[in-house]
Amino acid sequence: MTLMGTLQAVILVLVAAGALAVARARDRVRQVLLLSGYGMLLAVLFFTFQAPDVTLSELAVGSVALPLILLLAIFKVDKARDADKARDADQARRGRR
Amino acid sequence: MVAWILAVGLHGIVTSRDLIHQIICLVVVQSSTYVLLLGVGYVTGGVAPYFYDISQRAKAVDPVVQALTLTDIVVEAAVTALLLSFAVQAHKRFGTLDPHELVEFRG
Amino acid sequence: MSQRQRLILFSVAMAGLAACFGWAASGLPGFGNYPGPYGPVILHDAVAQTRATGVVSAVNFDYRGFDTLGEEFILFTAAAGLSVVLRRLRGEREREPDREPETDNSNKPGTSAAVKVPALLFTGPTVLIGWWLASHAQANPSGGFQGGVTLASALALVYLAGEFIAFRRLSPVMLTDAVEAAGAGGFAVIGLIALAMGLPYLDNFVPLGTIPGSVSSGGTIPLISFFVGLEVAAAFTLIIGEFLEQTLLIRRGLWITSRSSWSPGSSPSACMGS
Amino acid sequence: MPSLPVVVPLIAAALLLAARPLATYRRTLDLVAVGTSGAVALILGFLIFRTDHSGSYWFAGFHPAHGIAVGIEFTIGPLNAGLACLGATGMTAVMVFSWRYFTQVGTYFHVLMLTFLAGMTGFCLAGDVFDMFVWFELMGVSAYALTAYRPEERGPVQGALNFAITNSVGAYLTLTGIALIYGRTGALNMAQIGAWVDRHPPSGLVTISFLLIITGLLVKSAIVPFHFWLADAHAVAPTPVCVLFSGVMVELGLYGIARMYWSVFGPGLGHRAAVGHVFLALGVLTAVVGALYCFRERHVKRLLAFSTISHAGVFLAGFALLSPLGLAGAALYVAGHAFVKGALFLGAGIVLHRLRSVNETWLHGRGRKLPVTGVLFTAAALGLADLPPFGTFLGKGWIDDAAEAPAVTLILLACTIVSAGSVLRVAGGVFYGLGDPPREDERMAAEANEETGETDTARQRTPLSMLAPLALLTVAGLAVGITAMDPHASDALLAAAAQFQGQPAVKPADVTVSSVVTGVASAGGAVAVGLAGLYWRRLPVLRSLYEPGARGLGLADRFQSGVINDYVTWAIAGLACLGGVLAAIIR
Repeated sequence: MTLMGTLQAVILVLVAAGALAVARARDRVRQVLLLSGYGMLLAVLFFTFQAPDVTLSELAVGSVALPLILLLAIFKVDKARDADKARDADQARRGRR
Repeated sequence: MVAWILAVGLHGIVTSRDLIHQIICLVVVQSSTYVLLLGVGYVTGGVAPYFYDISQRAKAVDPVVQALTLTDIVVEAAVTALLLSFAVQAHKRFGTLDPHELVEFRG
Repeated sequence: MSQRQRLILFSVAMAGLAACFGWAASGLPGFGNYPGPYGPVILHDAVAQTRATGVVSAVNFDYRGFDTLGEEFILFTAAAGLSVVLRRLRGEREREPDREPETDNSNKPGTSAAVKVPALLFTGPTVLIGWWLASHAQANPSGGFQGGVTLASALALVYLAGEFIAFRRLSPVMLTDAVEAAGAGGFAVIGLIALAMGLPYLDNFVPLGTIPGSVSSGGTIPLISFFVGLEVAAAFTLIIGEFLEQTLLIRRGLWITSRSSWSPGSSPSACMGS
Repeated sequence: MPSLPVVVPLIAAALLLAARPLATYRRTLDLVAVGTSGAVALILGFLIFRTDHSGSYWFAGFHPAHGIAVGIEFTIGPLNAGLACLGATGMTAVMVFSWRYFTQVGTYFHVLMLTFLAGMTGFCLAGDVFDMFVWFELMGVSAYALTAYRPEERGPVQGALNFAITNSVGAYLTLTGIALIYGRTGALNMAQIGAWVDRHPPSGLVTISFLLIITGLLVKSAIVPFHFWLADAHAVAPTPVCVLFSGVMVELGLYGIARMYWSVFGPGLGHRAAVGHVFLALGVLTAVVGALYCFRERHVKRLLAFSTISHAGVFLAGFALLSPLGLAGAALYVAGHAFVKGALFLGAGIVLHRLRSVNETWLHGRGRKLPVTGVLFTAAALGLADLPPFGTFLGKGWIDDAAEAPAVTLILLACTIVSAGSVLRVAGGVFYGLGDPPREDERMAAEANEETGETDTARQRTPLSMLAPLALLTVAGLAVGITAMDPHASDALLAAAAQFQGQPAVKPADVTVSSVVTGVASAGGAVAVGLAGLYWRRLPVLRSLYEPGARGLGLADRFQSGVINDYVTWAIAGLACLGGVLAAIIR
């Protein structure tokens, strides 16, 4: 096996493991971070596939833009929950008074 | 390999109790198509299809699959962003992201 | 279905599907033995036909330019759909009577200088890189798409460095929409110009130039790449901006209703660490 | 010229978005949208008749080099141009309808509708598998966004999510199939892949590629067990949009399957009757399931959605007969169905606009003040029941003739009777107050209140811009049937179907006595079922057998659970089964 072939095989295994890690993570933020890392792994894989164009895109989208959007959505959702809780607590406090 | 990524992603979608988690798994499902596309177009020993500083006769990998993958990545970004906005709305309307509790309709 | 039933059904089905996959894969030529003929024909003809040395760009913006047109409009549509879904939410929130009106921005926690300075420093180079990527499609591994995303991240850096207000000032909704429309529409119109000249849609009607790979070569390829860059940058700015706004509105609301529960560690700027 | 049907709506969409500051000039937007879709319909209509010889159009002028396609091809035949034209015509009617339907609307509705139109036409005309996928995705993304057009309610959000996730999974499997077949043939052009497949013996690669490529299309065309999302999405999408979803988008999925089979994979599957039988069985199953769910539904839009599923099964059965007559029948049926189903949805839209509810029980008798709508709705419902001379009866008759199997004919007849009967039950109950007045319980009143509608206030009068499209679509449903009875037209349709299948034209199709009899029987049966549904409390036999919303509910709900996880699981299971069956046949 050539050097390139070995490299590709190693990265393929890493990508497979990465996919599993992303899909199995249960905490949202951790999952997004894993997704970002998975995107980078894919980018490296594409680079060894002689696809620099796709590498750039995958880096830009898969490991930066998408995780950013995802995190923003997650913060939005978590904050909304916190805000609801805070409001509920507030109302409960007022109710007691 | 591709089947593995696909299976892992689909398993995530099927078992997940969280919409955002499902959407991320959908991204994983789609990433299997990139690997497959680039994999089928690969030529052992081929170079990247750019002839700026190398001879045009050099053995190169297939440029078409790379173009297709680029298109695919844009589609992924677009669909994911749209799905996330649905998820944010769902959270606002239902107060949860658990697909089992988003049941305006049954039957 | 219960989770258990679902899992069993899925496992059985997925095993079957995997078997199908294996069956199909046995018909593929081995890895690294791409049989053609599509790729080789393009590799053979591309430089002569388009004067672009980046063959992937030639495929994207010329041979299969019509696909890319569709792809741009998928992004365009997703951004429009996202605006529909999220802006409704925003309008509603603004009308909510129990909220205090938007007040001074001093309420908002600022970004720390440790993030601010590097972010500002990075903004300029990022814009440059984005611009370079978008304008060198015909020669190098680059193109409007990568350039566009990079430009959009430059705007996100602006946000990081300063505040959302600056981000919005740089990317007001109307302007982003207009730029996006100009990018996507411009691409479609380039094709139409060819049609008006009696050529097939999206035909490369601009003189191709003589030196393969130079900035002025490739005919419509750099032109289309530019419009794609415009559209992608605007679409991503819009998408990120909409989500940012959502997060900020919540943040402000939270800030007003209960100051004590605010935790600075989870501000959106933390996400840029990834 | 052939590029215009796709490009014109795209440019119009970009212009409208750029002109968002002018959004106050509402009529201008409406005019642009109506004008664009009307123009697209005209161009397509022109294309149908112009290109009966060779309809190849190469983008960017890249004609095949060394005998190999390097660019993207549009293949324009009478059938696919006709289907696209149907979509554009429906779009025009819908844009006129929504003229006064939404009280408050930005440009986004128009923008999304126009990109949706471009996606539909691009998908129809594409002669390249990847290009087909791109336009399919554009159509999908526009459709998801349109479904969630009223995100301030819960239903649309859930419907859009179920729709988008299920369809995205299907679309990515389609792409996997495209990658697989490209990896072996090195071609994306349909004709070229088809030629390759023709030269080689059937193999696992070809079979599984075919299966994966049609997965996304099976999901889109709501074939059991890929259908669950459809009712959720159709029930909540804005009513004008439902017209296109039910009348055209589902059929486009089926067209894609037929296209893939006839232009690309048929030889690779050996053109075996057994493959046809598999799809025939799927079609019949879908028809039955759709009809049963349709019957027990009380939400009018959902009821219509289930009737669409039932009809999609009938169309698939027509394609699966693998004969020009079956395909011509299915094509005619699709056209007739699109018009009457569109009319029914518009009728439901008017009811929602005026009465602010689509709950059949609550609406009972309340539709009496909408006499014109009532008449048109009833007429369209009869059209759905294959009453001659609506286009549906002849299409169904041809499918029956092609099937040459009494069992299939009988089952499909029963399905039509049940689903159309349910629609007639709605018509009779809502517009004429037939049947026993329902008991108004609290739950129902609450449900009725939840229907806030898509419009702000109930109007005193139905605007002409809403009634006219309804009337036009109903009349068009009639016109299709009357035109198709002309021997020239039916011969042309049959020739087009034979051309689509690459087969020699066969004996001309006629209006047979049996098709007229079947059509009349079907309509009669539907009326009977509708009346039985209205008066079931007075019929002790029925009463013991059928209590709507009571019996069999648990089981039915368990399938149509509204949970995305279940939908995806069922789709994978269906895919695996289909793969197994195909493998058994090909080997």
